[in-house]
Amino acid sequence: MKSADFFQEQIRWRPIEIAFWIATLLPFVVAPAYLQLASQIAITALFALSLDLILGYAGIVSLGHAAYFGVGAYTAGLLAKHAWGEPLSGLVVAGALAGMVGYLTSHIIVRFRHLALIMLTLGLGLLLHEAANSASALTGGADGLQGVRIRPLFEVFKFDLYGRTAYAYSLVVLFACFLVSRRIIHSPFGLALRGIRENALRMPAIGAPSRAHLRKVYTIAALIAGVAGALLAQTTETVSLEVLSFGRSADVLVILILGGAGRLYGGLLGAIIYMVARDQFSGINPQYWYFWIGLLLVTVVMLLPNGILGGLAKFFPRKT
Amino acid sequence: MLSLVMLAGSASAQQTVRIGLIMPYSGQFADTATQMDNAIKLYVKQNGDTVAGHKLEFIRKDTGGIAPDVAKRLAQELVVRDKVDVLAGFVLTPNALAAADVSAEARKFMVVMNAATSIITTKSPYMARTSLTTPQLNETFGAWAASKGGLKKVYTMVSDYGPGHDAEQAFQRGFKQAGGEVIGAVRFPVANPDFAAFVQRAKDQSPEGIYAWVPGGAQPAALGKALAERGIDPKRTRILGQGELTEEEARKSMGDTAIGIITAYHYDASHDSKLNRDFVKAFNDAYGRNPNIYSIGGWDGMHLIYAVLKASGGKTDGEALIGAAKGMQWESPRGPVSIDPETRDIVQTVYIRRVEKVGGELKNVEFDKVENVKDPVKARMPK
Amino acid sequence: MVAQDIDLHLPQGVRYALIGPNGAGKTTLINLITGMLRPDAGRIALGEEDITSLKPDARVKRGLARTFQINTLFPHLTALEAVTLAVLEREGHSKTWWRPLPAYRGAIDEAHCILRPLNLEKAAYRLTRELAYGQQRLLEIALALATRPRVLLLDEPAAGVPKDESAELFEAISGLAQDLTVLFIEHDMNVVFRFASRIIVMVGGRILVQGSPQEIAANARVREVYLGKGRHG
Amino acid sequence: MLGSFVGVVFDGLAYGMLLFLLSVGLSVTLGMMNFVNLAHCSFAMIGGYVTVTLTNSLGWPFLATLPMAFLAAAAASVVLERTLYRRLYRAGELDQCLFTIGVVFISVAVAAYFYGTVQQPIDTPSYLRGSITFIGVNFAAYRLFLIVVALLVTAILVFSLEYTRFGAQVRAAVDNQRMARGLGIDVDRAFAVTFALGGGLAGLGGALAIEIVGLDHAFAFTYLVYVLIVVAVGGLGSIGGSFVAAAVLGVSDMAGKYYFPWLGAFLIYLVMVGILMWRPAGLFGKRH
Repeated sequence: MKSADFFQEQIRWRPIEIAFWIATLLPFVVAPAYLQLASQIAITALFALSLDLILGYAGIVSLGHAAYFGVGAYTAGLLAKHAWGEPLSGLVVAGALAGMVGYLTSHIIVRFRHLALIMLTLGLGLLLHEAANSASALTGGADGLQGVRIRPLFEVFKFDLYGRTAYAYSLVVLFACFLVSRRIIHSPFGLALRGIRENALRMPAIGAPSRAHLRKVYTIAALIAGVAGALLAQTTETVSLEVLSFGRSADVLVILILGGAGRLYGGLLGAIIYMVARDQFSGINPQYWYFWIGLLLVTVVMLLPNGILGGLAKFFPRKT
Repeated sequence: MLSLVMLAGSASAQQTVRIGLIMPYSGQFADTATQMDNAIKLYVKQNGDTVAGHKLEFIRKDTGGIAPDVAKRLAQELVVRDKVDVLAGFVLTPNALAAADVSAEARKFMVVMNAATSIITTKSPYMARTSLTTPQLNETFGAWAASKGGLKKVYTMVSDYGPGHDAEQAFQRGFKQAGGEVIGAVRFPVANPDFAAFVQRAKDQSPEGIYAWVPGGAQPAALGKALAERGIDPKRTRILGQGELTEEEARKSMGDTAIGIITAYHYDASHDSKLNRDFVKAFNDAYGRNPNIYSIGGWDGMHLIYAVLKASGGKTDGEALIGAAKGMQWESPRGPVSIDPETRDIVQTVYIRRVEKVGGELKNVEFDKVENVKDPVKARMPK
Repeated sequence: MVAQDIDLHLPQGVRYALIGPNGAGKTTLINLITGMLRPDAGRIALGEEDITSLKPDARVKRGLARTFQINTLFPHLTALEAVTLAVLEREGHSKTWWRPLPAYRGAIDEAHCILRPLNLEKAAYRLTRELAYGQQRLLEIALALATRPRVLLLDEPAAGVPKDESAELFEAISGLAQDLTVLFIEHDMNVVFRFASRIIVMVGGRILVQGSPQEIAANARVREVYLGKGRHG
Repeated sequence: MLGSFVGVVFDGLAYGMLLFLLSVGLSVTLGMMNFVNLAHCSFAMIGGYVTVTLTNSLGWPFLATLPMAFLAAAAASVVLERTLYRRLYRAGELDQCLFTIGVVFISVAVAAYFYGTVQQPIDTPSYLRGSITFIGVNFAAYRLFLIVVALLVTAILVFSLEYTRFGAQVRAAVDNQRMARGLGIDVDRAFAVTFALGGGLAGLGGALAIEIVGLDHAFAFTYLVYVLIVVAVGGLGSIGGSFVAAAVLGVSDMAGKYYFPWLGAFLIYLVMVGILMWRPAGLFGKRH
């Protein structure tokens, strides 16, 4: 096999990938009454994808990733309330601002590892959450941001009760960001990230500026997380402190590990399984649904180490 | 046992009226949902599940806590997928505000059974509230404290988030308008595992009275103990608060140190009326615990739903139901209540109570009251 | 003191062996040269340029590469991917995140060319984790070579490699470009005397003596401290 | 004003001791055994509910329930360690996280099912209520009691781990499993005991916490953040580190809320971020 073909082989779109993306169109036909849920799953999948870039591909464990999700949500919300309600431009501004906050904090983050890193991301996230609560004049505090009105997409497609526009919009943005992430993973930069994750000590010895790489991927991940936050604010016209909460950071971490970190589709699969399971369990048993979610998590770890995709890879080893 | 959820069956829409209940069944606020749901089930058990020819069917949805994005989606699903005729429940303000948009857009009758921020009912013309508003209680209480309460100088301390701010502003407004002076104010963080520092700060100002607002749950008991530990005797330095401060669990944990604390509330299980005694007895028989404000909010919410269904003569659309709700009056276990025709908010009596030991048990004894209190915030709004 | 008043000059193209008992400070010296450790005093120069204050990755960019005594490789990358990564870093392509890897045919082919002389070609597509220990030692060298060094520091390249394979390893090393300065730490004396053109002896953190293999073999102090009396493994 | 300063420092110290009792167990399991047990506060909940059940329904005196809380939580942690956790020692950190978060979900649901979602009242004995006035400052009796218990526990822990043969065995087993087995140390027993110790202390902490911060079914979630902060700031595996970190965090949190209340919520996180940036391995952390 010629050497370049090896890399070509890795980039090729596998049939299962194509099937997956076609399947994401099914809800329009098969489950029209579940489009709002599908839209929130797509948003959570995008948020998990952004975490996968830093956790799965660069080895940064974060317990405060909701900070950037929240910055994106509040930016989009405040923009729609005070300036203009056009969604796409709101998305761009929200992503840019979240990316900037990500770039600034990355200078602190990349200098630490292990428990110190995890607790710093947790600390930064909680500080931002408190800041949003005390700036209640701007953010609406615990009652949430009121008066967020989003214009229809392209002035045509209204964000209505049925969630058609919401799901289409979220899905397209998810797919676009997925393509960017896929391109990153299979680029020289992506290979460098995998190098850092595999052995951070070796990278300087081959002349790699590890910290510069980590700062860049952290900024990109913050930007995508901000876009996900903006999507939620726009499709639901609601923003509350919860978008910055420790709970949301913990949820997305659970979702990514459940799906399997470092496999690009881990976050997407994790989001689908976790949120559908939660929706069904809480529908059947509103008071104790989280017992079954706990059981699901425990079982997955026992049967499928490294998450669902990690476990499946054991059964269908990919030919290298 | 928990009534099994009836999935959208084939029964034609006319006979069945579907009521979607959105509450925080799980998470930090789970107990408020438990108490509200208990009252709803009890009301249905006592009054049957058929009203004016309509069979009632309940669909319960859990928001898991403060989650407006989830609450809005659940409301949309209830309207689009489950074809509900009524949206009800709503313990938390952010969730109520999010669902209000759905009630307005889908023109569905919505009953808020607790969330207490004033502006909620302005968010949908099809919404009525059967619980309270924070200013309704606290502005009235502030005015009472400065007049009949005989207090001139007060120090306020509240939780640093939406409801806490509303309570602080409302109490201070009422107190100042009645001639009182607020000599100091502090806001403690919402997640505040320990109050000692703040109580010490208040004690150093040695005010005549301390007004405190904390969310229900663990904090009232913790604040009460911190007050006792700092040696603040409610009989000398008057301690004032909204009813949560001395609700049942808080009184049990504080013990005798709670005696003398004065609170304002719209309902208490020990309220002296036959209607309430029967309600409390039935509630205890069914659930082994006393009802609280979440229960009375749920109970009166169900009463309103039954009444409007009867009054609207079989029609179940939003206009008909809210039309019937406006101006409705009835005798609730808490006392006389009515729905204000303009604001669709509840008008009720505010009781002033003091914690006393009655027959070996600590109770909130109602010793004064202000009747027919409307929500002052919306009353001031230009029509 | 681990290493002190070291004055070392490595002219271009010479093959140096650095020998000395365990704990003589050999690895520390390499760590000092490559910037892994900060010297308390003194100056390190590569050609005319003073690189004393440069960070390790900057020194690599200027042509100073090293291998590690204990394999520090990329377990889940294939040999080809690892060497390609080193080449791309050298060319500064690792900053681009928008072009797919196959577009960098030049770098990939160069990686292949680095693997071939170290007879790692057949292992190119296998995960590093699955390679034989000897192959992993060769991959360490391949990674260092990928940075196109002017000076190559090999920290016990044949450590843990069975006797027959280590000769093959050193064949590959001696086959390296002639203008490349190489310094390797080694304990096996007949390998040292066969491959090194000059030898440096370090004891107790100091350089005892340096010279041609013949001079070192004849040197009484070296024999007394190191070769003669208790021979160290 | 001096009086209130002493009062604030005292309250802070007491609150710190509470955090210490809740987190020292996690510092032991996370630090010495490198096992990410996010379900640590579930054991604290077990201790809390045991005390509530014994005092409220069976009428036990409060003090008598404390050892029971310790033993129940210790037993539960041994059972969990012997059956499930043991299989995860070689699993990745992320899998350990996911598994233990799953355990937290289950424990919260079980607590809600059996004890409901209501705040558990606890009536501590009268001699622990109220306060004692000394040099013009009143010291809450319960908080004095907390500090005493914490000091006692620290002494016992440090003594048993540092100065007894069994303690040495546990530390050896935890430090290098293979070597310890080579020396004939029963490593499984050492791990089980370490886990029991960690879980038991959490149980004791949970029981003592009810009086100050209350207990409900979601306790395992709400206090996980504070416990992680203390462990990270104190330094992994260091009992002394947890003690000092808990004291520092407790006092700075209390003083912050007293002297600049508007900064209240931020302070504990600012202190944590500050210390971690200055010493990433924590105040007494061994491993960097």
